[in-house]
Amino acid sequence: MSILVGNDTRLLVQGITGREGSFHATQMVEYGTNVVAGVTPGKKGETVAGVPVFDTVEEAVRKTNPNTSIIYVPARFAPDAIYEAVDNGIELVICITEGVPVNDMVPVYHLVKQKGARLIGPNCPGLITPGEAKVGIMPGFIHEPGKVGLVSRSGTLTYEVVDALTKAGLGQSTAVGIGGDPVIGTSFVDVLELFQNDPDTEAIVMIGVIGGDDEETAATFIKEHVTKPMAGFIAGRTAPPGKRMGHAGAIISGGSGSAEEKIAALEAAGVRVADSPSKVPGLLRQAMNA
Amino acid sequence: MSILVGNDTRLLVQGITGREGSFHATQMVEYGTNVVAGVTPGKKGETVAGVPVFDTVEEAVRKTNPNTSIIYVPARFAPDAIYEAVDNGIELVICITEGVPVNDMVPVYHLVKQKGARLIGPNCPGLITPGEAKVGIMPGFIHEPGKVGLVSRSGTLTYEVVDALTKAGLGQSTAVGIGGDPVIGTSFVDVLELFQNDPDTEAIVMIGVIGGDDEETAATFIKEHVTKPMAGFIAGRTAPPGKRMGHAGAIISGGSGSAEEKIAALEAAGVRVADSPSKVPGLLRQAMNA
Amino acid sequence: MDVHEYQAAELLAKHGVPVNPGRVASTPDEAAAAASELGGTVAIKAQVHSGGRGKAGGIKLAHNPEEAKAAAEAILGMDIRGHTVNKVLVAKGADIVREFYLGVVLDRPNRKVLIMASAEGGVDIEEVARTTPEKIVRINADPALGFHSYQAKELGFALGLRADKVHGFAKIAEHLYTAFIKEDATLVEVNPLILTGAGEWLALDSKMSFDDNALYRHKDIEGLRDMAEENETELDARSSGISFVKLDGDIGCIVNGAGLAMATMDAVKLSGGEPANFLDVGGGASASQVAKAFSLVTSDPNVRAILINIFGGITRGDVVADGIREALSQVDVKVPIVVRLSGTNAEEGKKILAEAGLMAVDTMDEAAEQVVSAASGQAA
Amino acid sequence: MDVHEYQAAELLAKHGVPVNPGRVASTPDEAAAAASELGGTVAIKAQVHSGGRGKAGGIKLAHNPEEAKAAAEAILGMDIRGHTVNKVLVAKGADIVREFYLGVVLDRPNRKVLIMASAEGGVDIEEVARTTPEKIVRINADPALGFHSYQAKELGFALGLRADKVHGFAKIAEHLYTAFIKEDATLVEVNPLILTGAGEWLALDSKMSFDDNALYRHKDIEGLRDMAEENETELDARSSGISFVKLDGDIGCIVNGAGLAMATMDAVKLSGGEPANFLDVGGGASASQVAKAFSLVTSDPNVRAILINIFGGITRGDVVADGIREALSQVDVKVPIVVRLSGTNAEEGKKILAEAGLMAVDTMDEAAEQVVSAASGQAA
Repeated sequence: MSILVGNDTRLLVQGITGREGSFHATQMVEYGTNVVAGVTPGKKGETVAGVPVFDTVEEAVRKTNPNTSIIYVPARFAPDAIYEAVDNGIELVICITEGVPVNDMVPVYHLVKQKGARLIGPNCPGLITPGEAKVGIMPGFIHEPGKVGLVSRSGTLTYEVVDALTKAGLGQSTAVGIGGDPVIGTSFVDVLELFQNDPDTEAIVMIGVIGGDDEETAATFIKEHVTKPMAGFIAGRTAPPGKRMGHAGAIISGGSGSAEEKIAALEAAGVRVADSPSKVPGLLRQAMNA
Repeated sequence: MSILVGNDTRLLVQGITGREGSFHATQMVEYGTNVVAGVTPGKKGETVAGVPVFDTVEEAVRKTNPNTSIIYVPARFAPDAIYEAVDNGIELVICITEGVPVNDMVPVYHLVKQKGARLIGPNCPGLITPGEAKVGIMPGFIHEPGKVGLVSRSGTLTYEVVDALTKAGLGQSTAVGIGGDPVIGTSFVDVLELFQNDPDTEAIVMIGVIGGDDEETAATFIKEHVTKPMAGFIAGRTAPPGKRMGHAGAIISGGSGSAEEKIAALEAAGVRVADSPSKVPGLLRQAMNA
Repeated sequence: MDVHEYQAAELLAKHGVPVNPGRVASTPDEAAAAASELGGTVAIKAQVHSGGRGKAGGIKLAHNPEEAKAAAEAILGMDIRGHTVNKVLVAKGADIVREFYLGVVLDRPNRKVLIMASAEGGVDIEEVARTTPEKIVRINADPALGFHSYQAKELGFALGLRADKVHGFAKIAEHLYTAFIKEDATLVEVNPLILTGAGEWLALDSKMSFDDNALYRHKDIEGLRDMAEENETELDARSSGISFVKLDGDIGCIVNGAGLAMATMDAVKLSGGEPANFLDVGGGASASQVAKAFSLVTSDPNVRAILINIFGGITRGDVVADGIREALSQVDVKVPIVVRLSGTNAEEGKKILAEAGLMAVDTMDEAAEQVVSAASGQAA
Repeated sequence: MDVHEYQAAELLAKHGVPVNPGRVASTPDEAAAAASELGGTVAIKAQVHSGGRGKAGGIKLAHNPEEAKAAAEAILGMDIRGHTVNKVLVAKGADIVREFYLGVVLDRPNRKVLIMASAEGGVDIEEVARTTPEKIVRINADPALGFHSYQAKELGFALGLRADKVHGFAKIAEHLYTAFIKEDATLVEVNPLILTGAGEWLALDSKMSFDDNALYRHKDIEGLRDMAEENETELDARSSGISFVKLDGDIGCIVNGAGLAMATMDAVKLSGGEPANFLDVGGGASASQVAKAFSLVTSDPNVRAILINIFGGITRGDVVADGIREALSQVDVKVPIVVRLSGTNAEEGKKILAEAGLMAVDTMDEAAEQVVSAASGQAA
């Protein structure tokens, strides 16, 4: 077991013939992910890495029955692609695309909820259940199957921590990059709840960045609902207030959303917060042995 | 028992200080309906027929806990009033207002469903459970408590049939006017299902008019799900095609929606269809004794 | 409310739909001038609020200004299903390679807006719907979020369009949907939507109808109303809040409520008569309203008797009776009147009517029989 | 993207918000002319992308053109929180009876648009939010259907407005919401929104910020960008797809990924150094991208050492190493460079770097320590 993706995943790739889409579709197929179809309007009949391409999600769903979709289309088409996926009954949609206007995501977020589907992202690296399914853009080889669930708002920082975990002998059940935008489909709390309920996840790592208050909300949830050992890291302690640090979400404004506040909240909830990504595995082991 | 309204109804009147609203609020109070509050922005502190008036539905709900709302505001404000009611948790909303633009009603209809609420109307006379609650504009005195459920797309025609039923000694469990517009919140099928499941309703009368295919849809439902004896009437056998007969819904176009088709469909479903409103009670008695 | 083809085309062009260039002409000379301005072959098309123009000879091709003038001469003044042609559209001839149908309507059963398309364009779409419904592709717009781009593309692919044609088609479908919503239309239709020899999309014939209830927020569309196409009496009635539809019989009907008014017409027919009109006085039924109703009904020379059918609900019977009495003092009614009064304060109402020399009956069936007798010259 | 007060006011006026009349002036003489044109008392307001203008002396009243000139002289050229004042808004004096706050923002926790209002207007709203949050009324717009009229009225009643003032207030709230959505704003704020002695609503100070990701569909707003307010280096970086923020330290950072870039800055600090910048080269990290990053970092004279931290994911380590090597042949870098390379093809990358005379280390902590040492003059 694991969460969200695994051997049962039947993946659809939206935007599969684009530069990003075709590259990552190939990578995912090579990793062993069960990629059943791709969609690019007008490219029906082509194949990418052996995967058949369709004009519409409707046809792809009818012919190949995917349960998960990953989106690599340009930002201005991404909301439409998400609507297309969930309107056609896809239960789990991962939107890799970055640069999607925030106001576009507001109705998308609520429609996805209303349909009973789940969206991860946008502007995220995707997620991976090592050894079963890679649904994203992360380098697969740094991951090892194991018992640590990882959830992160950052991309490369996640790889950094995963790499450290793997090197420390701590494999992962599932690693989820939820994305750094102000409006994302799946929050820390959503993933923490899944890990808490997943029998194959024994410990949890959470990686946050400055801006917003998702980490604080997560801390409240952890205090009340998470019993598994946890370690974490928050990036951006040295970031100056009011400036956007790459992520649209990573702005500290009005004294809220600072790394200090997030770290304090998480520590108060029993999470061991490292001052460097390299120290996460050690703190997690401490928590697991405590 | 009965359906939708009765002794448990706690009624809010939206637009209570208007000419229509105040007149009908008074009528409803006199009938014995439990009218708990009214709303007209800016008229807080006033009373109508002893009913306290509030500025917003939010405040009226907080202070008087209504479960049903009836709307008498002008057409251009009616959709907003429906949103205000359902957003504030009202479960049953009756919109009397006529002349609401159809395209406005499309999102309203779906939001109401989504919220798990029920809308009756717009452009309807409302509904009544004789002896318990009158929630509408019908003349109360023509009704008698009894066992006949009545559902109708027309206003005065309903009174005509109710009057005939009462004079024939057939009292009513509940009489529901669903309204004649192209997009209405509650259809024949919805009400028929409620009557079929209502232990206090022993027979059902359905009154249709030309236009649309709600009667045909109802006939299909009746065939499959309604076991109680039924009689009906369809107005507009002499109406020429393509002309709007008062009701926005009453246009026959492209050969569909004619009275003949509706009558044939209902008769095929076992409904005894009268050629005059006055003959409905006789046919209903036949059906009840069959 | 309906508008003419050329008006619909102008509105759709504003929303980004590529429409065929054309000029409106009210005289044969104007048509000739338009044909010469546009150059080449043109189509001369009757502008009337009616279908079946082609079959009725209301559309003709002309290869030069002289032919255009002749065609316009033939079409102007023509009667098409009861509509007189006062204007023609002179439209540039198009190089038609394929014809499609594209329309936006309300999908009543689903309470959603429906976008429909068919590769069988240029013909009667209702005929296609009846005989080969599988040739029509239907997609519902999301009721809250609208018509998504992916749905417009889906429509194009479902028609079997080549990928390089789908984008242009989808854009037009999106524009039609936007026009439907923004203009509060009840129908937006392009038939045919064509692909030209140059591979371009072109809306060759546009149709729009509008929701009367929403015209208050579209003064510009209200301004497109062609008074020549409207029944003057019906417009006059509407301005008084009365719904009136002229029919061919001889029994004038004055009723409160649309459903009851239709039932009354049915009752007249059942009694062997023919209703002269549909008339719903609406909720109020004040004296002035009833007087107006009398004048509307009696303006029809065919009317030989009048049936007033009022079910007093909120409208009290005595008030209606007062209204009838007063109205009769204002309007000179020369034909027999049968009144049926029931419901609230019916007895009081009947007393007032009796004082005014009118007898009122209790039931609709009785009233219908009496009025039919009266119309055929027998005692009321 | 931020715009000036006067630009925000112009945009809001287009959406129907009643804004205070004003003129923009770049010189004291222009300010005097504007004051004389407007007549009476005027406010001279610094136009800078910064809060706290009032406290900094950036807003002055003037009772005649001479005073306006003097005020503009004092304000133009002023430095407000690091922003130089190049323009002033000369605004007509208003007869303030009551001051309100009205704003539209994204409510992140609820993923909805939030409309906020307070009867405590004219002051720092974040201060009100901290100290007396109950004085701010908050209503979420429906995510699909928008901000309903009833909600706007609810807001007005919740502020305790008299019924005759609610309608006007509600209209303005609806207009602000519409502006927020239609212009893809991230913030729309009027503070204060005033009631004048004549009982009229007037937006006295307007503020708007926009979503950079949505500017592609708002060329007009992109055109409002005040280049004088932008950090040239940051703009330059953005045009290459690089996120760059100038900081005060002496350790230049080049990193792939925003989160990792922040973590790298934190590591530098933890090792006793001070980062000179935040820099995310993005996903590609091609030679030209890396070269651009080098030139951005080295353009800062404070930089005494550079830390390159790349976690090879999709970006392969050998490609990045090639990029660094090529970049170094194009850009003359005079300070020590510490490279940390990990992940995909890290070993191959290190080999390439070694050939180019650069040593790469394995961990971020190690790299941070080395670069801090290098910057303080010790061996890298």
